[in-house]
Amino acid sequence: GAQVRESGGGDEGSQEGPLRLAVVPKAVGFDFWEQVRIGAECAAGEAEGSEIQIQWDGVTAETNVSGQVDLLTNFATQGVDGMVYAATDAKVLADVSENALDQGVTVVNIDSGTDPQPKQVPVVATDNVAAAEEATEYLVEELGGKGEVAFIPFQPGTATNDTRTEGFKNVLEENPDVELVAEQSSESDQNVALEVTENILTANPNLDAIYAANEPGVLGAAEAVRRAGKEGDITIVGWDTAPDEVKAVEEGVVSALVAQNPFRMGYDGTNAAVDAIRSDAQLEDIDTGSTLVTQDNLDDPEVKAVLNPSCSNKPEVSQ
Amino acid sequence: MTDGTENGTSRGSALRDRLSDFVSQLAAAGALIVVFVFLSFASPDFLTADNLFNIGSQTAVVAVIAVGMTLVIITAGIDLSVGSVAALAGVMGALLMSSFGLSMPFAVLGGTLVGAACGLTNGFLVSVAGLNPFIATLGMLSVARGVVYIATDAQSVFGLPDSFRLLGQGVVAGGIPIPVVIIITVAIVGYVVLSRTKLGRYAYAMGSNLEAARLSGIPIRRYLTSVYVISGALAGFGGMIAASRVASGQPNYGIGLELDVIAAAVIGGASLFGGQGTVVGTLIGAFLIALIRNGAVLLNVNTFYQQVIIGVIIWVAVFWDQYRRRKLASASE
Amino acid sequence: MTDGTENGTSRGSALRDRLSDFVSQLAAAGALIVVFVFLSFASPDFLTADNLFNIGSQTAVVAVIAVGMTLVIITAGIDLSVGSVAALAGVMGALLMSSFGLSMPFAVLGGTLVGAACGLTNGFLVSVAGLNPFIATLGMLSVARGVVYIATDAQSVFGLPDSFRLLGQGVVAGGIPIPVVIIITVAIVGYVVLSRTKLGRYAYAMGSNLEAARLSGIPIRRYLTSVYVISGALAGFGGMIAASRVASGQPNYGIGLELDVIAAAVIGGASLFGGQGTVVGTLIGAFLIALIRNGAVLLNVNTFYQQVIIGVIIWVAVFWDQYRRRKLASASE
Amino acid sequence: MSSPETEAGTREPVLRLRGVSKEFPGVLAVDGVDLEILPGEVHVVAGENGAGKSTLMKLLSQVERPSRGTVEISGEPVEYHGPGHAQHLGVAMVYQEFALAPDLSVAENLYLGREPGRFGFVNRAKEMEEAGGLLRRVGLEVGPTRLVAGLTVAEMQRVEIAKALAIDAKVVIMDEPTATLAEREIEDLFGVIKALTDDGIAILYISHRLDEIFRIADRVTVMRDGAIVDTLPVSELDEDKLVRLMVGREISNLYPKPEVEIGDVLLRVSGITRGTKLKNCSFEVRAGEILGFAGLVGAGRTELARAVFGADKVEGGSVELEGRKLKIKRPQDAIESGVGYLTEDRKGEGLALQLGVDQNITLANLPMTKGLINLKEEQRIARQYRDQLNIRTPSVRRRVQVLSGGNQQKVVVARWLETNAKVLFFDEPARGIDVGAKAEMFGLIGDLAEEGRGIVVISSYLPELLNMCDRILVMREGEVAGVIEREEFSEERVIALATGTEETA
Ligand SMILES: Nc1ncnc2c1ncn2[C@@H]1O[C@H](COP(=O)(O)OP(=O)(O)OP(=O)(O)O)[C@@H](O)[C@H]1O
Ligand SMILES: Nc1ncnc2c1ncn2[C@@H]1O[C@H](COP(=O)(O)OP(=O)(O)OP(=O)(O)O)[C@@H](O)[C@H]1O
Ligand SMILES: [Mg+2]
Ligand SMILES: [Mg+2]
Repeated sequence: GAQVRESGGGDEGSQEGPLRLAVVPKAVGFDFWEQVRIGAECAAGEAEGSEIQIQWDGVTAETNVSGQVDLLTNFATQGVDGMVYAATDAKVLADVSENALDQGVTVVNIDSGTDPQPKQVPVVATDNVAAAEEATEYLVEELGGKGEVAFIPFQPGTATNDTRTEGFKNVLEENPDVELVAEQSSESDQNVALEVTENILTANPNLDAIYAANEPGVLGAAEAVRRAGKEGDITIVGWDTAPDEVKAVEEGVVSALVAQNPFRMGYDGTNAAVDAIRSDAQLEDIDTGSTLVTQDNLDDPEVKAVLNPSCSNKPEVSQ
Repeated sequence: MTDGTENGTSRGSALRDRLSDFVSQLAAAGALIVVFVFLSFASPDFLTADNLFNIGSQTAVVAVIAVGMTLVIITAGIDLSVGSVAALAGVMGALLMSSFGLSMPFAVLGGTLVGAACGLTNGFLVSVAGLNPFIATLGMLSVARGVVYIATDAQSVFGLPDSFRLLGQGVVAGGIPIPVVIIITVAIVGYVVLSRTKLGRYAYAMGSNLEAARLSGIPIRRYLTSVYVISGALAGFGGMIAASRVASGQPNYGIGLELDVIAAAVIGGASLFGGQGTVVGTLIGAFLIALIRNGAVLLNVNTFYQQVIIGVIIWVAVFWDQYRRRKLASASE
Repeated sequence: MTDGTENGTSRGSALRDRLSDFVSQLAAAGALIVVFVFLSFASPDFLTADNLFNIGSQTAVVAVIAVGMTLVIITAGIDLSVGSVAALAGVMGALLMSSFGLSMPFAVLGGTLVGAACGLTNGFLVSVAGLNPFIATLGMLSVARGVVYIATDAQSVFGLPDSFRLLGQGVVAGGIPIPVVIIITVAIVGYVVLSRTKLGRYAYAMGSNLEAARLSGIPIRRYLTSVYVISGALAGFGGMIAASRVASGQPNYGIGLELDVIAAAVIGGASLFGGQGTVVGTLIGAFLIALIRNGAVLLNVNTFYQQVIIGVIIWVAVFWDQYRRRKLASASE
Repeated sequence: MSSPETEAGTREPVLRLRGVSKEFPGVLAVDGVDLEILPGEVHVVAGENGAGKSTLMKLLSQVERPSRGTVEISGEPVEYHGPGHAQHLGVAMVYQEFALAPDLSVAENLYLGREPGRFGFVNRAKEMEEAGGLLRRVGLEVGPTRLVAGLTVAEMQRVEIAKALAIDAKVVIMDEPTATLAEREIEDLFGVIKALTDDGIAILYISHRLDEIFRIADRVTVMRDGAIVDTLPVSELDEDKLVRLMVGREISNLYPKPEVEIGDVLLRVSGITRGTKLKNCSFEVRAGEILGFAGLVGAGRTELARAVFGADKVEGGSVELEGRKLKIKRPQDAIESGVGYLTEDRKGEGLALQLGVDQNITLANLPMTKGLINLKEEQRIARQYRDQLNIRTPSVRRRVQVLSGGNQQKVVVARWLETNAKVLFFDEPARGIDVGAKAEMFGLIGDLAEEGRGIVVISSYLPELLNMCDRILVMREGEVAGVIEREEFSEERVIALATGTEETA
């Protein structure tokens, strides 16, 4: 008879000697995840005792859920000691975590956890919905509670996109005078973001604000607003903190950015995994927090550390 | 003219033909074997039951869809819509279970039929409306993706019965993965269709010379449409396997999948100009891609370097394969 | 045989050929005109100078790259690597300015040369190593993307001089966007190359019948390689325009761009089997796609429905265009 | 023609081959050939299909690289550098399978690879002007801007010839240039050849038509199995001797016409009209009858057959088979009703080049058992025709692409011999087939007639029609100009009808 396959028990007990940790982002090739990698490598470099080897690998698009499942399965099969990963799909990846745990692999989630979340698996993340709400409230405040807003999501159906959308829409519901007049995806491509924003501006000459859910969206929107000569007239609030986003804040084109703490996610996530493997410690969730970066707080040292993290200048967990 | 010598040579050449067929297919497998042997030495984790099991099930989706793609490519067509169609079928099949309570086999059938319906549209556009296959299926790529987003609001479909996991994650008879059984079954059926049925023969003929096929009395429209229906159905079935592997219907599934699938067929010797392609070759292509991906992870190659290496290996593998085939062809014929 | 009437018919048919060429290009524009007129009525914002400028600049990247793609497709080839190559060139060009302090024109030249180098590799793989163009450029798609990630650690390249914005955002002579000037220039050069030079002539010949081209003594390798070099260079140049539009080098740029570019060429009448394709047709295809995208946003069509609508419009536009062409062809025969 | 044999010893050969061989997988296509071609001579190369004639010519035009041996041009040994080099050295070739790019215009094809102009640009005005002159020289009345794809096979043939003339050549090689030409065009071609030889240009000429060999040849080289059997001045040859040298045996009857009792009308075609190309054409075919279609190139014979077969749409007319009116909209309908059509353009419309000999033969009538193709039976059928028509191939599973021209033609013929059609149209069936196989093929066509089927043979080679047919229908400018009964057959009558110099009811 047919049955669902149980993975064979993995080799256990490599607590001594070098550790192999797989660190898997939602997708490679984005600034945010590069910060995660730097954090993870920093933690590995600082770890006392035996050598820690980081295996950094990921799919190329956040939408490639089954690709991530395959990748993590391959890592578990290969017998890594721990996996630190960001789930592209909460429910789907729950199984993968369970299977890995069965094989004796320590698992830590960063950025996005699974559903259900195994109790042995901690989540090191920002509360995306809360951060999105905070940013949107800021936006509403800037508008004086009234106006036309456009929304630039990037990939409907992905966890990151949807939580950021959820927080945004929660706040809009409470503010009926702020009207959502356009919603066009950037497909995580700055040129596409630029084009759709240009076209949105054409169709909505009275637009007051734009909420962009990730880096390419913010940069594309800022560029379009600049080009239309509407810097300052249109409030842009968005996510991520690439150098040119920050520069746009300095110039006043962008009003506020949600800064997460990807470095911290990589750093804390890796440390948590190492602790768990070495000492069987019961792990706690860690909120890496978020910061709303505006022209006013740009020069604060804590904000600076969040914006330009490095092993020697670690950002603090901010609230 | 019908003398003994002639007959003698004819028997001899039939044998030679069969032999050279076999040898040339082995040659096609050459690159695959080299990569396999290399990985066996390079990574201690490679040649484990678990890992081979993983590779087998991970290849299933691409392999199944690539068999349909091979058929389409043989007719000098192309099906760019397989990724979107797989997503649509997977989601629809999942909805059939979660919202309509259908049992697993019927849901799988349902998903496959959704794929077949997309294929029928493609086939109609190509063979009746006379659209270029690239355009017809490019349109479907967009339309099917739109429909799946509309149907689900881009949300994954969960709440599927546990039995559904069997398709993509099950094992039979002492540990053979069901996806592997599916690959073998689809491959055998595909092989028979291509080599022994009118549909297969006409596919080669249409791809080699459409006008000659028409003037030989082949009902072009019917057979061309069938080819796209089969490709759609296999894309739908592949979508159901993918859905089962993650126990959910994913509206975002399969973006860019068409390139992998077409690459598998082309690496396996199918010609985009039609008239050439085999199921065995395509499977070899699919496994070659899967092996390279798997090996890169096992050897912990940096992701960015992985992309470079995958590209280079594809070049080398196909070049080497062509080179060997050419040499074998001249030696054994 | 050589009587007056015969001569008359033969001259007549030459005229007819030229006439039907012209008319069929008008027909190709038919779909474009219909969409244009529709949008003029449907959206008050459509027919504004600003919007038309936007459309012009938005089309530039696809249009420029599509001219190179047309040349490749005419030879019965394909270039899947244009998206990755555009990203690589854009990033390299940006690095030349930000890290090496090169001035804007040299950086643009540098980016273009990076593209040409990728094209040279493609051309070598196709014409000397004998790889299928699909495989050769699929490999390059992967390799170029890997290299751009390695070179930048997947970080966008910022800090470019303001002068660089000119390329994608500047205007000349009282408000004509530079991207539009670029489209026109590339189109004219492309037109001349295709219709007046040996390279263009040989591209059609090689795509129409490679063996005939060889038998006629055309140096296949050299010309085939040139075609891929040109496509690569234009992809690189397009990548620089894209980088200039957003004033940064984006390692993630252009994923999936090849489908848009190929679609533009195919909608414009290029045949993936070679021998057919024109610059004018390709531009029409590029603008048709851009118009549809622009219109969808202006009319605030839901993103999901947009995908369905874009797919259907591509079907209808191409079908209608083919239908008109066929009618014209039979009428003018 | 001049008589070079008298001065052969005194003139320096323009081309000399020493021990030249060419091997293909499984085939020694050319086997140690020594040959000298003299300036101003017409040198015919004859031999069975697959004897190696075309391959030999391709070695001269540097399309193929010799496996062994050397080629000398004007006394200089030449290195292999590809076809462009051979053209440069003054070797022009008219290919059997046309080397034309269908998507280019006639003028563009004529100068392909040698465009006038500088700096990579093409001087189109000059090209156009010179193309007009070349086309006039070969008597082709199509505009230089016409796309080659729209030409008939015969027109393409002449574009090929014109293309060879465009080169300032010392040697012009012609591989079966007359296979698709009718009498009138052949005369034109011979005129061109005469003019060339008068200028001291050597002509290498391959043909399967015995009569024209005797008309134009100065010397004849006969090949068999890749090797040269003999080279003789034409004065030392007669038809029987030539055939014996080629085939290695006597052929008693080139046109084995069976005595068949002609039965009832099988096919009645009335009032077929298609644009200006077919005007109200009617005819009938009886059981056991072989009906010929004659006419000049472009007279509409092919059009008429295609119209009956449903390959093209028609505006009017009806087709009856055995008294039943047929509704033929596409070839499939025709085949299902029992009407078959062998196309004149074997490459463009006949063969699936990537498929094997066997698969091409069975394409219109697959042997099926229990829903699957019976591969054994398929092999049997293929072998049977290979043996009957003497198709030269190492194996019946070989791709037809690598077969010699004549052998490809035999494969298409075999396909239609294998169907159960009651009425069969053969459009130029003997195109490029050697004398031996032609006799064999006409024998098989005769057998079909004996079985009570109706046969239509379209041919531009009058002796075929005059010998094989019971009646000949002559077309002119899309109309049926007249029908001649066997008793009244004569070349003059056919030509008179075809050219309109005589009206017959
Ligand atoms: N595919 C085509 N496109 C354009 N014109 C064509 C085509 N086929 C035939 N014609 C034209 O139609 C006319 C009739 O050609 P058809 O082939 O029927 O004549 P035919 O008597 O069979 O001559 P042939 O000896 O060439 O077979 C010719 O003038 C030819 O140029
Ligand atoms: N490219 C090739 N590959 C393999 N075999 C070939 C190739 N070209 C020719 N041959 C074989 O070489 C032999 C000689 O062919 P060739 O074309 O020279 O014959 P031919 O004398 O011109 O015959 P025909 O009268 O039919 O044109 C044939 O058996 C043919 O199958
Ligand atoms: Mg020949
Ligand atoms: Mg004809």
